[in-house]
Amino acid sequence: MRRIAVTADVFDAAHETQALQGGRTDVGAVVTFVGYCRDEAGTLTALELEHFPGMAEAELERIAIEAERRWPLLGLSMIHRHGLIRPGEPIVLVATASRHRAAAFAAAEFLMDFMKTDAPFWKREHRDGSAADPRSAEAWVEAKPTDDAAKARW
Amino acid sequence: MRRIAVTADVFDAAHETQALQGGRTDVGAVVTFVGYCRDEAGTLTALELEHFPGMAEAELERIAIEAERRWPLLGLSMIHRHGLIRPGEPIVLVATASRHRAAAFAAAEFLMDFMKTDAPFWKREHRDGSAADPRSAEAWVEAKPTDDAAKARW
Amino acid sequence: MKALYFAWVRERIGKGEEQLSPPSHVGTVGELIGWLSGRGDNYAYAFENASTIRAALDRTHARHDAPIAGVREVAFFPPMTGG
Amino acid sequence: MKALYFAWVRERIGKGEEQLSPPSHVGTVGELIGWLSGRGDNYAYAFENASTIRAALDRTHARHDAPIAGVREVAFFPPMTGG
Repeated sequence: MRRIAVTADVFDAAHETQALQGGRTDVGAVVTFVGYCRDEAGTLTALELEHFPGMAEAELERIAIEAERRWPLLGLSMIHRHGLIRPGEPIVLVATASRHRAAAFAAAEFLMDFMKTDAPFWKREHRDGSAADPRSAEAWVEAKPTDDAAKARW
Repeated sequence: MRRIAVTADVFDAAHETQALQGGRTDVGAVVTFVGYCRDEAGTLTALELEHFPGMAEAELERIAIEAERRWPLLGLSMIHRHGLIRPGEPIVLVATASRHRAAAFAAAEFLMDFMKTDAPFWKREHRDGSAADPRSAEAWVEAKPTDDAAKARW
Repeated sequence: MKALYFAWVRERIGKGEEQLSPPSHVGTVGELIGWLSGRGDNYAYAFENASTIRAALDRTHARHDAPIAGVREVAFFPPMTGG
Repeated sequence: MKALYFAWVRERIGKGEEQLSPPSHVGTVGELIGWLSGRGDNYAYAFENASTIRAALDRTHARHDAPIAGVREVAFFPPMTGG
């Protein structure tokens, strides 16, 4: 099972995990990662996620297929939201199912590392202090060198 | 938040994850691992988990404290079941919350690796073929060298 | 050829998409960036640090030395920050 | 001193717990295993591969060279297979 979704809606992490394992007796391990919007000590009011429709889904699928090639997965889910996301809300989910835990953990980390660097999404921060010009260029989140380093592990 | 539980009851993974993040705006990443009972291609009818009451909880807590010392965690849960567990049912859950994904992933793998080798639980397999003597010594699962290797990484 | 711009590349150029007809000597992604940069201050600003700009050809990541012959859609955007 | 046995150690010995009063020259976990092994075929069978047997003293993992003086509870069991 491979589930890829790019959506503006809040998703239900429990439902996604359940879809991977529910009723199966060959799955021994499910790893679920959920990334949430933080409020950065109260200074961030929202994240705005821009994406490249069409390519976003295609890129997630390419990353998923590469993970399936590298590890013996029994299922995986990748969900990425776009639009306005409030602190405390989920942004992204990755879930992997396998017979054993090593493959499920490795594949989940791989999916997240590549999603960060290769999937066409861009974050802009809405902060209280910049309310006068919430769409200023300074509000775009800069890519982190640590994300490239995380990808280079694989 | 540190939640440790040793229980005979089926647990709700979604509830445990929710307890770590629900309502918080400082959590950026939650990693959840759930280990399930496999039926081994239909040959296994159940796993029976024996444990050392008292020491099991104490050992899980020692492992949790060590993870909290190594990574900046905002919460963690460790649940391990004992008793009779049927294929498809969850056996163990580990969940970690942190600001960033690297710490949450590393801590979750660390908790699982040490839980496997240090927590006093022993698995016995109930198989169709050994129904005449389901309590035979041969039914005890042997410890895997790969589990010691996984622990030695840390 | 259709061009798409995202995030601050889109904001600096001032539009999200347009049709491009680059001259025939523009053969690669990098050369297309160079040609676009000469079309006005907004383009020059968007591509001022050309090496940081990412490109996709027909929705697949492409390096700056990738040929653009036969490509229907090119996209330019900053390094990605999703996840 | 209370002794607890788990999994196949318990099954081979034939009981889950008992009170032990080892002689004073038995000073370590390893010496206790040796002394128990001489108490009957069931103990000898349980401890036949002594190096694989794990021990806990008052609910904390202990090596075979750990002293048992002052310990209230000792537990013997196979390598753990939870998780």
